[in-house]
Amino acid sequence: MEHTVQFAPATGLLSGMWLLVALPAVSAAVLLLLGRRADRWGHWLGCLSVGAAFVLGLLSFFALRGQENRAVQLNLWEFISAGSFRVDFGLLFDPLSAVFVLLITGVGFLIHVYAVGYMEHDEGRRRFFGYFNLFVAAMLVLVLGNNYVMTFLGWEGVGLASYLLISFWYVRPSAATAGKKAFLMNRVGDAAFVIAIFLLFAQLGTVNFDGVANQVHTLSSGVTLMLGLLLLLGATGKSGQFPLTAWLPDAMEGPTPVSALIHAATMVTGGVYLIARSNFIFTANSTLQLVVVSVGALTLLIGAIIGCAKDDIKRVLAWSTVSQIGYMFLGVGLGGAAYALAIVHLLAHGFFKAGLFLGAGSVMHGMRDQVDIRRFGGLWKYMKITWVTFGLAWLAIIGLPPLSGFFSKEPIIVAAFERKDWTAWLFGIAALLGAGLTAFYMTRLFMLTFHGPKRWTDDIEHPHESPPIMTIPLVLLAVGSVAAGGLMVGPVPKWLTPVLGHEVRGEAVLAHSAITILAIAVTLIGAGLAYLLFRDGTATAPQPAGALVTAARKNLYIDAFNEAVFEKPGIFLTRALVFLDGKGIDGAVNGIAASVGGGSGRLRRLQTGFVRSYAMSMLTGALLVVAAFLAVQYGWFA
Amino acid sequence: MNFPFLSVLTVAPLVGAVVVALLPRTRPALAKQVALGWSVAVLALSVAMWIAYQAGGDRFQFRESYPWIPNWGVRFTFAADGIALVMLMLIAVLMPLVILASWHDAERGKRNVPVYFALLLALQSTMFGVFAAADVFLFYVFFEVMLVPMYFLIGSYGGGKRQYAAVKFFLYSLVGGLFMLAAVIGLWVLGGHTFDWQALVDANFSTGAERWLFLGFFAAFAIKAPFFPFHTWLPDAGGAAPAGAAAILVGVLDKVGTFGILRYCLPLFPEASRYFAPLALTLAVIGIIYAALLAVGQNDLKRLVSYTSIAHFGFIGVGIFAFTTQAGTGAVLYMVNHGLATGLLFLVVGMFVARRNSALVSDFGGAGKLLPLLAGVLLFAGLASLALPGTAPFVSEFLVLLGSFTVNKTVAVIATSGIILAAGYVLWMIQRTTQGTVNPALASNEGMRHDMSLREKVVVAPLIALIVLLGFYPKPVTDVINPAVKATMADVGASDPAPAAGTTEAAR
Amino acid sequence: MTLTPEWYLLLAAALFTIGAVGVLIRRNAIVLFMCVELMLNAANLALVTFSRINGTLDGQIIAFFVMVVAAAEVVVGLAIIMSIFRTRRSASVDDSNLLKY
Amino acid sequence: MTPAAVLAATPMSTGEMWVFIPLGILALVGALGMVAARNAVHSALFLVLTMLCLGVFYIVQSGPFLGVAQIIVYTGAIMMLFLFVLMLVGRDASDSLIETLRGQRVAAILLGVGFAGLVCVGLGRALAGTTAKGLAEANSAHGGNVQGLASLLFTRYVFAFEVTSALLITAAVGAMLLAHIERRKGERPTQPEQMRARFAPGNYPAPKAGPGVYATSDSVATAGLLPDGTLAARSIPEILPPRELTSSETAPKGTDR
Amino acid sequence: MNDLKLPAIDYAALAPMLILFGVACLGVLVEAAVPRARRGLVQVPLGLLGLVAALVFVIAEAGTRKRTAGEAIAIDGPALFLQGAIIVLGVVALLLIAERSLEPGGPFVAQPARPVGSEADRSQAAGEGGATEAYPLVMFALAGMLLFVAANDLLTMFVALEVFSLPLYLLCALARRRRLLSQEAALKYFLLGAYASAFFLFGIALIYGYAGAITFSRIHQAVTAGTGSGVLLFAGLALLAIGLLFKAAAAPFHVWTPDVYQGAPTPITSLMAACTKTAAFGALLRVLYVGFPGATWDFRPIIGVIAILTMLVGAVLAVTQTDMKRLLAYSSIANAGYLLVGVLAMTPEGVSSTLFYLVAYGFTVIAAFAVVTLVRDADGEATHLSRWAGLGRRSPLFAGVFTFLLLAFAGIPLTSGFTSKFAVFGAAFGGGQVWLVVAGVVTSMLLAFPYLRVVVMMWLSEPGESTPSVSVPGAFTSAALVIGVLVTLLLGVLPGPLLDLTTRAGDFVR
Repeated sequence: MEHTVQFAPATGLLSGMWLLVALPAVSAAVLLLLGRRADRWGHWLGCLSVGAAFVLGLLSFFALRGQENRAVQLNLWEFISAGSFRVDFGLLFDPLSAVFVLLITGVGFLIHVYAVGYMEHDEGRRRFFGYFNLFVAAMLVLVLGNNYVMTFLGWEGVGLASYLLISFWYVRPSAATAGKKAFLMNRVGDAAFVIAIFLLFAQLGTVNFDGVANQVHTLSSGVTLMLGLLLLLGATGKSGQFPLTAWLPDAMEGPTPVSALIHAATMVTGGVYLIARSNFIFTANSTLQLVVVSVGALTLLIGAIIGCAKDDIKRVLAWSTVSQIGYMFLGVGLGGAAYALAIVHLLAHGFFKAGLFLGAGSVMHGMRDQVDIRRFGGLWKYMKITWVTFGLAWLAIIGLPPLSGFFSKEPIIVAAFERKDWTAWLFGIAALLGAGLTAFYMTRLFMLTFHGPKRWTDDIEHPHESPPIMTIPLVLLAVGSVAAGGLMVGPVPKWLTPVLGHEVRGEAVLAHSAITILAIAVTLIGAGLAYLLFRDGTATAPQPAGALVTAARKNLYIDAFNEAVFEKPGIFLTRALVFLDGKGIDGAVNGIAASVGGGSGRLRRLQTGFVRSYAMSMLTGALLVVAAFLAVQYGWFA
Repeated sequence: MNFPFLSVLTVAPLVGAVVVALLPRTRPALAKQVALGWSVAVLALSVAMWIAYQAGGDRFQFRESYPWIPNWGVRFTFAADGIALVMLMLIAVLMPLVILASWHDAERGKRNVPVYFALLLALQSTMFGVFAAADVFLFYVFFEVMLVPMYFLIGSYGGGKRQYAAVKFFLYSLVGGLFMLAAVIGLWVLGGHTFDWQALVDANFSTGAERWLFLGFFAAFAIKAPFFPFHTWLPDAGGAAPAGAAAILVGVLDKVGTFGILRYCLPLFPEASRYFAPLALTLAVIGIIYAALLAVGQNDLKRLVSYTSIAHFGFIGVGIFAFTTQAGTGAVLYMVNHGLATGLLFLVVGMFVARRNSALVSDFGGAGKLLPLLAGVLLFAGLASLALPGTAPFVSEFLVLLGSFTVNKTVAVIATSGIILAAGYVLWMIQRTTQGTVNPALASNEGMRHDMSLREKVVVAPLIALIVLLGFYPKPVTDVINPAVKATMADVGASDPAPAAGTTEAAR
Repeated sequence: MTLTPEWYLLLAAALFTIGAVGVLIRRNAIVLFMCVELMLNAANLALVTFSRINGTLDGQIIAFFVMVVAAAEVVVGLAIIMSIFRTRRSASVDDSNLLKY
Repeated sequence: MTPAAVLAATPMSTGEMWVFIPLGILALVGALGMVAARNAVHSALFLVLTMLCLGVFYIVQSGPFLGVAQIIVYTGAIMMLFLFVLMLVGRDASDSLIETLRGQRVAAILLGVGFAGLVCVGLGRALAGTTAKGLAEANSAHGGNVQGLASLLFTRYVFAFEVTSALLITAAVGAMLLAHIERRKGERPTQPEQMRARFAPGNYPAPKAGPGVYATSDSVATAGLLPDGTLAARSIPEILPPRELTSSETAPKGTDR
Repeated sequence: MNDLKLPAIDYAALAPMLILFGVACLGVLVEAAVPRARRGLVQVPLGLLGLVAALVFVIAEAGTRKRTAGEAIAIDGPALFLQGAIIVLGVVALLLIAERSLEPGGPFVAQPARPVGSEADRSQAAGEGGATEAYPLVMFALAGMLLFVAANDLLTMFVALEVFSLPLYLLCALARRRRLLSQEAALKYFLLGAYASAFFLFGIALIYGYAGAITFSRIHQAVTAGTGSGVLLFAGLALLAIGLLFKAAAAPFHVWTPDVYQGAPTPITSLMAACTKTAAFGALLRVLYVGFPGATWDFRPIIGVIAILTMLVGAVLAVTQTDMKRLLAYSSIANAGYLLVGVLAMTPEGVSSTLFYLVAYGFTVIAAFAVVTLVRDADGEATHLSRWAGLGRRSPLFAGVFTFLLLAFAGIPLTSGFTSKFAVFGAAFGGGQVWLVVAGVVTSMLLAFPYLRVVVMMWLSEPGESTPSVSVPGAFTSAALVIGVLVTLLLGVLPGPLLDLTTRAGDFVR
């Protein structure tokens, strides 16, 4: 790709795009700094700021459409400058950012509104909205930054918000631990990301997107591979992909709106954004693409398999998210047209996964925070709106036409089959398999929750529907789940062309229609199987299961692996070092001191108090001095 | 502007110290107010100096020089380059806050209150001197004298093993200082019996002599900074010192070490600096990882913070010895930011300790429930300490790693892994102190019923504001630092590597 | 066999050493002091001999001064020993070892 | 030229040799004897022997004045002082054979041998074949040994000579200070005072009664009995507590059994 | 014969010594003539006046470079400087000696001849006026020291050595309290001093044998000419050095120091620590710089080793001392090592830095001992370290002063301890003796520990029941203390003038 990337300076309405970030940021600051004084109206301020940002985003979007060069940047101030290194606090509004801005602010707004109801009885609601706004601001920085450092700034910002929100109920040890785990695993990815930035600067002398894009062809393939792998590792961290996947399910310790917004719709797709944004790097190296595809495929299967075995409604959805983001990685890894497809899937996923989470939240809201799907059943009678909206999202995610999931997922499967060699079969089949598994676990979830006999305990006397402030966002998201896919699959790739390049389709190893049919077939098989198995509910106690299911229940031993390989040795190492520091290094110093003291104590015994001893030491000294002088005289030392 | 800022800044706190020390012991409140007012006045003067400083002007500004000991060529020469300026500013900013934060510290041990504040002011005076000196002898004098007030602050007003810690602090520093003394003497003799910094920079030494002299200076600075493996005094000192003093100790006083390397080791002994750079880098990198792991294993909040600082000093060391403009700027910026962040961290920890009368992590647990605001500030300080983007330390850490990556990838990558560990120790600390179920002993503690007082808010607010401001807009500081770092790198004879690939036009 | 004046010196050295060793061996403070006197005498012998060898009288003058000095020293020393003896009823230097370590 | 000056010509004349060898041996014997003698007085006498020998050597080596001074001042005066003090304080205090400091003797002797060996070998090597100039010229320059010494004493070393007076004053002051107990006025009561005190009211001027003497007890702590049978407290020294007699002691003889 | 040409004697140049000798003799007469009760009143002003007069003459002679009294006395820069230093330090020490308010009757026993523990002794301890014979003795000692540093031949040096030693031996025995210790100290000092001077004398004999003369210029000629036997030269120099190093308290000839410093009356200890050291090093400088510079390369390594050993012994042994005076004694030993480092530079800077060090150290050490005299309980001075615990609370002023002095000993800047160390190390470095500088630096580290321990004791420990009070010092002690501390501070902050002086005074006449 030899065309030069150039960002035009922002003018007109777009020069106000800093407000996109500023609105939620200021709101967050107000909410967090004012403290209890803002308790009464804080949540509304939170919603308002995001809503305003959404409106501004829409306006900016339209303004961008009117621009000839659809990439507009706004350098606010010099951020970091030293020697030849210089980055600005600069924002970039281009088609990719625009799409993300709309998703973040749009879905974000809905979830904010929903959270007003969901968090109504929580004493920390104002704090919650502060964090939430902070998250939106950071996420907008992530997607609006015009250089890698800005992206990283947002990247870490969302990490922080995620941490804060996961451990929002910090009094619960599990929540605190989960937050810490999320932050730490993200940090691993972040470290890789930041090293990638260093590498870019060392190689190219710039970290701006345009500069990198225009010079990436000068890099050797080894450097590109390294760069890509580092970025990928960063992306996997944020997106909960293999190998940094373990934190995402634990992140469900946070309040449900958090799961919906951060750990389903927006933040976790940051990795996808990063790879899409860096498409010029990933496209430049086919090995790199293979790695990305492999990560995507592997993760989508892992997520799906584990999702089948989980009984916690939010965990199932979390693993589902892992799996779906796997699809997106698969898409961005495939390159070419699939970049846009991944973004489409991302957007669609944003709608239906948010809907699913909010629905789950609504269920929990009505069920006294019960999350075990084995304890649900027959809820469709009690919470109709939730049931309907959840059902639509369910259908969307399993990819049943004509709902959005079909339009977003099926092209990725097709694209997988369009690879050049035998890997087409490998990844194509993996993608298909994933679709089937998705259908299975989502159907299981849906059936167990809303249908079949009621299995909840008697203390929940009146399962009830949520208040309108929660259901209205549900409805809106359901609409999105239904329609978004179909609406976007055409225009969005075209819209993204300036960023991601022109659509170049390869030859699929199978006919397009065959793949479509296969995809629908596996979906139906999966869903049907689940329906058959779970239409009558399930046992509320854990059942003995085969090795695979046991493994799946235990997250395929990923946590166990982490514990055995990183945590335990780490603790041991720490303890060993504490010992070493105290007894070794400090001990050495203290030892010197002690030996001086001991030597002193022993030497002072020579001062016996007997004058004759003193005389002896003098005579000895005299003898030695005279001997030494004579030795010098005779040249014995020479 | 010809106002003798530097000498006045050095003397003023000393005068304040004398005034405060002479106040009657029976009127502690008066002493506090006078000390606070004095330090604020000093701050105002420092701000004036900051304004008067011309970022693009001469390398050394506000130069003053008066004869002192003509026989030895010693002069009272004060001059500040950008590096010194920011450090002076940091001292001036921290001191009023520390005084305010230490409002009740001295009373707890039934100790002499005016003397405590007098010691703080005296310490400020010596620290001003050490950063403002442009005469090697003068620098050495302040370097050593600085120990005395700090020694008494730790030893008389500290907690825990304060005697042991104070003696250890003093001896360690003195040992380093004496190595430096030997080197200073050598420098003086070999450099033509002058102590003038500029003259010594221009002097030529034989390779062997230069290396030995470098080692003499480096030993002092490595102990002061402290670098692995000379660090073991810091956890003891930091753990025993009262929180305010610890904030000063770790936040500013130890920076003399890294400052000294930048100001003395590099320009005076460029060849030796390059020769020993691998050694220094190794020590620094080991320090980053080692201290971070140790920090995880600490059960004492103040010791923990001390260990984190050792890790941070490792970063600064990496930045200095990478010999690139970015890393150098990062290192200097790190010195400032770390002063703010760790200062804040120590002060907040001090507020916790003051309430609980214990610094043991295991004595806390779930404190966030009782003291949400204070816990929030602790979290913020922790995040700043782990160099979260958006806080000031991020910029510096980023620059350090970026700059060192261009010349030494291995070091940079290992150092970068330190940021993971940093998250580990900070979050682990946060979790064990403020999160989780509330420790029953804590709930029944009288002190834990009161969240931050107005005084405490006033203490932390400026620091938080500065950390955030410099996190997003470090330019005011980097503008001052950049020329100085560039000049230092020129002194040491290092130039930034050009981008390995790519066209030069694109680099703009 | 002829002897040269150096033999006086050797004798002086021997006497000096005997005196020096005597100080280490004897315990009676007065005898100790006599050993010192022997050393001074040995030095005197050496001085006188050197005076002869060098052909100048300075050596003899020094020896003369030494006698004067020794006389004064003896007085002071014996006074000190006396005063200690009055208290301790002992002239052994080994008994005076309160000051040590 | 005096005979002594001739004698001092290098190398030793036969006559000098015959003086040197026996007296040298004697001097050594004296020195060793001084160190070895257990009795301090013997030590002193041994030292006198050595000093006398040295005095002869001085004379032989053209130093008649010094030789005489050695014998008179040193041997005569200083050593007498030593002996005097020895008689005063440590006459019978002979050193015990047991060495209190472990290894002191052996180490001392080894050190001595080493030191002597070092110096003697060094001197021997250094001075082998040295020719002595002799003092004939120097002595004759001023008309004799005594005159020569005098001229040096009052020219070149006059200040040192004068300063020695300070030494002597110091010695005198020191001896006074440390040895002389001054009875100050008022410390010792005068005769009238003593008398007045004796007859002062409340005192008992007559001789005090002796302690009681009984066949069963002749202890001075046993008070005498006054005519009325009570104990006379005055009859025993003040520092002794009056001893109560046991019943058997007070009982008449022969009644105890 | 019979026409003795009396040598030209420059009485003005000799005046300081003559005055002090005269004052001493007058003092003896005063002892005889003035009633006991009033002797002190006469002696103290007499002594001070004498010292001041001597100082006036020293100052008046400034710039003189000559030999007088038949080449026996050299009046030159170092001699005058050292004489001035000894006089000034002597004045300060005399102030301590003259103090009578701390202890009824002063620091000296009234009648030293009284057996310890006798009835009379107990009564005199209670407050009988101390022996005023001490003043003439001090005067004799000081006069001897003045002569010692000006002596231009070995005989005069020997006589001077004895002249100042004998009074010191006596003074050591005069303590009012703990007389057994005092007498023991005197005995040890005397026996070992006599022993050392025997070595010194034998050294003189050998040097005389080597050079045929005993004036330093003639010795120098002989050394540079290289005639004569090296054995005589070096064995003689070695033995000579032993005698001087003994007075200077260099290892292994330091053994007497701790015992004597501890046992002697504290004011006398301060006199010894300040003035004796000055005199000893003055003489050592003259011997090495005037008599034997030709043998520099031969003796430097050996005395260098002694210097290192001295610093080490002083530093290491000070670590575990439990008695304040002993600790200061070991510190004084270590300082002798530092002084040797300066001496061994064998350059003009070596001389001037050593002179500077002597003055700086002298004032500090006198002030330190002055504080020691203040810390007392019913039993006299409380010198055991444990008794000093918490003194900072009881008496912050004196603890602060003492801390300042300890910091000076430790060589912390802005005290004379630092500038003087810097001076000698700088000189040694300039003289190519880097190894000595390194050793000096390393031992300084060790030595810091004992000082710090005392500081910890005073400030950081809680006062115990046995913590004695600090007596209010009388005018004399206050004056001594103030002078000592001020000079310590002044030489730390503004050493320039004195450095000027030492630089100008650094040239020996040969």
